[in-house]
Amino acid sequence: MSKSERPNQLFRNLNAKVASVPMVLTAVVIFVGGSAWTVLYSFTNSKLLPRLNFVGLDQYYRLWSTPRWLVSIENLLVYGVLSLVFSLVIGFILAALLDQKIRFEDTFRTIFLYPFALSFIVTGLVWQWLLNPEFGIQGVVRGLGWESFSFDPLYNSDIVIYGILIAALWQGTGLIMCLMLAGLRGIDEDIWKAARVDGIPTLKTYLFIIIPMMRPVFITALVIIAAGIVKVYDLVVAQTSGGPGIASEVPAKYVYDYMFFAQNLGQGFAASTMMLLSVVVVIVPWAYLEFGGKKRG
Amino acid sequence: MADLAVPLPADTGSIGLEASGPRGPKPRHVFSRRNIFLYGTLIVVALYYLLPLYVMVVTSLKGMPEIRLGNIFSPPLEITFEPWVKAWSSACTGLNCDGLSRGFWNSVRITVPSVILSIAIASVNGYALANWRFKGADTFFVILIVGAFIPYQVMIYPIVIILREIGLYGSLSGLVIVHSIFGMPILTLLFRNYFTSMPEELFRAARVDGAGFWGIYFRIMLPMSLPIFVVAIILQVTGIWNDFLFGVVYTRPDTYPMTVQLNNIVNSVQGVKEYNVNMAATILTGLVPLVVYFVSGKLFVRGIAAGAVKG
Amino acid sequence: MRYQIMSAALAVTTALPFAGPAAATDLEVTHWWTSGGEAAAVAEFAKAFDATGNHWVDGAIAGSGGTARPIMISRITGGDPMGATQFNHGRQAEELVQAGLMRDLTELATRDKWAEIVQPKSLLDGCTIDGKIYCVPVNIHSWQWLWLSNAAFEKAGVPVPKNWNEYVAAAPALEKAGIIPLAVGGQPWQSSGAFDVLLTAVGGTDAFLKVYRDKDAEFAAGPELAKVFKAADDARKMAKNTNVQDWNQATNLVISGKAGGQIMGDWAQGEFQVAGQTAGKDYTCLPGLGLNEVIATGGDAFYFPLLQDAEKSKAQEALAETLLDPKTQVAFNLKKGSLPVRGDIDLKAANDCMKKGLDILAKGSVMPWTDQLLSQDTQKQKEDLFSEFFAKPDMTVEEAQKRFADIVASAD
Amino acid sequence: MTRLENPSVSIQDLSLNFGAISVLETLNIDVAEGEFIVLLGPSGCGKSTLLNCIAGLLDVSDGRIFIKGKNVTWEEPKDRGIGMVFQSYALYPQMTVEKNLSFGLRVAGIPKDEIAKRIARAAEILQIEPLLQRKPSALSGGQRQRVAIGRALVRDVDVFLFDEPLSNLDAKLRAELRVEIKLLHSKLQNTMIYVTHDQIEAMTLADRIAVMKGGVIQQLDAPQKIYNRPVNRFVAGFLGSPAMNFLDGRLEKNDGNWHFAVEDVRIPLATYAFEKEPVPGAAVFGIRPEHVAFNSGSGWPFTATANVVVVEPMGSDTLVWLKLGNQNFTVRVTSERTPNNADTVSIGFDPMRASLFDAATGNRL
Repeated sequence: MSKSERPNQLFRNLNAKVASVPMVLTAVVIFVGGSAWTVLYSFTNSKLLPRLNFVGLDQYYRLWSTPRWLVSIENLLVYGVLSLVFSLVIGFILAALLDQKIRFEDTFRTIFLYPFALSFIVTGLVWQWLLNPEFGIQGVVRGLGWESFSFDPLYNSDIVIYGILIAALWQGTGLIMCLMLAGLRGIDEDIWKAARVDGIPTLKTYLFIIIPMMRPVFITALVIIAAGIVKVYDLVVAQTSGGPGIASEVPAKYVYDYMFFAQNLGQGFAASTMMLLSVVVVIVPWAYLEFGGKKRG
Repeated sequence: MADLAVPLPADTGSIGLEASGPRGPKPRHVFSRRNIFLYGTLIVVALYYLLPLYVMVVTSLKGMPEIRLGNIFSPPLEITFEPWVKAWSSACTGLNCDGLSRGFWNSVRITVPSVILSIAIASVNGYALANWRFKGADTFFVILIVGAFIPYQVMIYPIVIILREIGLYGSLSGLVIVHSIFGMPILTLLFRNYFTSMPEELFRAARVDGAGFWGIYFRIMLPMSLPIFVVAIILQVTGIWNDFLFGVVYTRPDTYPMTVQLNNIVNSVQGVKEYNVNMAATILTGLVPLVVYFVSGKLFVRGIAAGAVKG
Repeated sequence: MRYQIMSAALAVTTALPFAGPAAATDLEVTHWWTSGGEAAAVAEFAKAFDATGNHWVDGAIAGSGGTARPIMISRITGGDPMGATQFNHGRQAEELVQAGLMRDLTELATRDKWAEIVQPKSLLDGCTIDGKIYCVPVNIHSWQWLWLSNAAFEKAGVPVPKNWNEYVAAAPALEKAGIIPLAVGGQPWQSSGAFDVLLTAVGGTDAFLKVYRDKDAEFAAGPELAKVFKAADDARKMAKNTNVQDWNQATNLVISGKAGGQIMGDWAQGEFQVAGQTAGKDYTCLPGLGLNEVIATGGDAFYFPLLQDAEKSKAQEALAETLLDPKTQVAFNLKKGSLPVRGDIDLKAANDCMKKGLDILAKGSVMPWTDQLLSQDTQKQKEDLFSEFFAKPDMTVEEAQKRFADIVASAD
Repeated sequence: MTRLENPSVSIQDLSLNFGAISVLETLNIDVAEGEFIVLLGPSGCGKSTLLNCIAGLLDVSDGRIFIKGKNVTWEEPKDRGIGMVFQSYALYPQMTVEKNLSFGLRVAGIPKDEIAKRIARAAEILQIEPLLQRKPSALSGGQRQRVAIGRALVRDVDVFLFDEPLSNLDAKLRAELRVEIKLLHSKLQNTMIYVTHDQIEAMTLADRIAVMKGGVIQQLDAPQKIYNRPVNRFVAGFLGSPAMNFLDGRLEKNDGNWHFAVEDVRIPLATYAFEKEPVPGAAVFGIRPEHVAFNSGSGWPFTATANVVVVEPMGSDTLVWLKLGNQNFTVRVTSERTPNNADTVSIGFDPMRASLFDAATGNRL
């Protein structure tokens, strides 16, 4: 067959290509272009304004010898692992509880989900208020007579990250629960019947049968949680501003502070490049496996 | 499920086999251990979720003297709506003392076009990716998904430059474009998954019937996509309404959205922090997304099931 | 950009025929003065500017300079400049000026003889880059103040201290009475600023200059600074129970007698004033912590982005004149609690504390402040260090000093 | 292969690969005007893929497709003059039956009265007039599939494509609709290409069957021919239920006569029609269960004894599972002649009805 008979490949599916222009532009210009631009300028000593004055890896040497950056990384790891685990576990347990054909399911679901409608700024403010040792939970419990009660995560460097975690879980688990509930509802009733006939205890059915079947749901949930973790910023700003001291700093805040407060774009770009790098290392292989090259049956 | 314990039926006479054995519906107990555990857990967890809202509402209805004295959980002795009025119409930032009211309309003007534009783009993208795959589409999609993870801070500066170059910096349209860009990855993923989960034969049948790219989109796919559109609208309304970073970086004070005004009011401490006004302002700011949730919660769950779970 | 210039030019030509003498021009002014005293002060500017027939569009951004500056800078570099904007004069706007984004005010300054009226002279130096003037200083803010609550000391049964050392000695008594000895808000700049004040007070002006102007890292690691760090350690212990973030909340602790005192700049005075307190009776102020009475000539200044619109440019000039007008200066600074930038005006209405400041100014005991000497980058690193130091009791003084010396070594 | 004179559909050297995976390999089929062709094969054999290529829903890698003499290889589906019926019906859920039927016509901009005429005709043929105003969700499976057929019908096309149209229906409905499709074909006399994995559908409906495996057409022939003279072991095994009996053994020539030796039995092949002159060696002997009888005396060219393992009564007839030596063997007999379990029976058949395959290639000998 001579290939010359084929219509021009460029114009095949032309409408689909035209419709994809915004996506392609966003992907190429904003995400790739913006990232490349950021990486390029991370090798410069740009201060307030971006300038192509290259200084090699200086910004990176400085970054990795800055205590605040190291604290930020550590916080992100602690926060990330815990929020991943707790979000999935709590989200799943809540969904499993709601899936027991209970009464008032709608009410409970709405209660668990509503914080998701609120912004991180709002969440941060409310929990800052609730965790305030003077008139928040600690103050109230002490007022009830338990004088030695101590619960002041936002003012204790060692546990401040857990104070943020509490607020983050409050805000985010509802959505995860929703996903999990949808996943549970998608499981064939016959599976449950089979497990019941086989006499497998409920817990074991969940652990060994249902959860493995819900792999796609867990992956979606994982993506949503993970995307939130890397970006955590507003919540910290609203709740603690990184304090006490630098105990609750996170990388995204380091980037923002050094780019804009410290007017040291180069340093901020270097930090964001490191974030970008870790995102790419973790996400790209997964994304490609999940979305790339998969042919439809 | 929760019917009261059914008494064993009285002996109705022997039919040969054991006459007093179980018969009829199995008795169930409202206060079975399982139910106590189930509802107990749910109620405790629900309290944890409701506590902040309760504190917000209660605090916003108290006067400042009462806040200073009392504990945050006690209901207001004397209900006052003054904090609400103040938060809405007279709280100050600098010299502007018109509260959140101005920000509310700005938020509406930002949210409505952003939601429409971002969903329009993402739904067509998702449709093209699900049904009209062309060479390289997957690569762009992967980039887009990875883009969902990029911290916004990385992008702020390049976008300032891009907006400046196309002359949209500081304008409402600029902000609408920014919201559409950052809403694109997650929305495209949702729509793509949803359209992929629809029977492909439907799409094939429509092609045999002669419908083209747009014909299939508008006449076949759109009418079937209500659940996923609801999800997208909820996600975008809440996301854009709640946005702070873009609102503050890409607009000017007279077009500041409500969240920025909220932050200004909360952080413009004049002497003592007016917690009641702050709480009222906080609730007012969260009201729109909350209402959207309460109204369409059921559809949201269904849509999530359709768009996020499969694929 | 080009379109904007064109449309701006178009706007000028079409607007000209209608531009009568009374035409009010809206000028957007961004600043981060949002606390009670600050807002009252800035209202004076707005009032005076509106009186010139123009209109002040207020663009307050709450938070602090740290929150507001990035937004201002993005707008200027993003091609959507405001009419005028506040910065701390010094090095914050340096690069914007170098990039040609800010308006050169030299002509106006020469005409209005700023060089003669602005006192002390160093203020104008802070606005001068390559011999050209780019900003209008509006006030002098000095950090070196200790604000003490008379009520708190009365309650603790100790006399109000006369200097830092007496204050440290009185701390246990305060603590016993359930009073926080020293209020330091959680925002990083507060602990960092408090350290700088201790450095001038305990170490002396020369030590301050050696570290920050000469960037002498060896000196910064030496025994003289160790003394200062010892004082900072005292301050840290005294402040450990402060559970507030904002500086004015910390000030409020002093006003309400919950805290003994606060190391804070003279802007804290505005808060005392709004609360209706009188200097000397309700509170005591000790410039230079009672050890080294100097005034640092930091402060606020207004910068004017380069605009294409002729009307707005004219309004900018009107605003610049208004800012330096003697009457406005008095009204503004009284409310703000800062010192005026003109030596030729009489502040009869000034309270005790302001008078103390004016006296020191008159004696010529002035020094530059970190805003003029250090880049924002270095200042931020310093803030990170000291906020960590104040929040983390287990961080040793030696470690802090070593890290401080490292920052000084790499400072620019 | 032989080319038809004026084929309705002609597929020439068609290939399709996804990356390195070849799905269809150089296929050639000509379908005559009005012919009913069934593409039959196990799942994954490429039969649906081939149909989608004909419909234009998949782009081919190489080769050409002609419909009505016109090269449609790069045409859009709508321009190929085809109608298609899908396994899942693929009715547009938000449209009524009438709208479903008319959608394609409305897209093509056909006048309203013409649309109404065509719908009326299709509805009459398929007896779905009372359903026209209903939504698909209010229809039973059989009704839905009728509507789906109707959608192809109203397009007034030359070629109908069916993609496993009956697979989603229960057994009873399937049988009913099978008959209806056959009637429809005899009424309309259109060319129909029908994909299925169900051999009964294939046998009952087809003028010719194309048995496919691994993207290659194994045999294209009339149903009886394929049933009786399968070209290879795969085709022989795929068609027929229960499957053909296969005995592994050797082809031998003794005393000038060919025999098939399996264990200690020797089957004479005097009546068997070889494709070409055979050579001795390993071979497979295939015989359908219904071509074997329980021996009640002589008269069969071949007889043997075997042990009964299981007896399956099926109503009209009975399946008997035997052991012939060590090899499994099935026989289908009428119900009256049912042996008991564990009986020893003697069986007989005529090798004329058998099929011999090369042990290595599987090709018919």
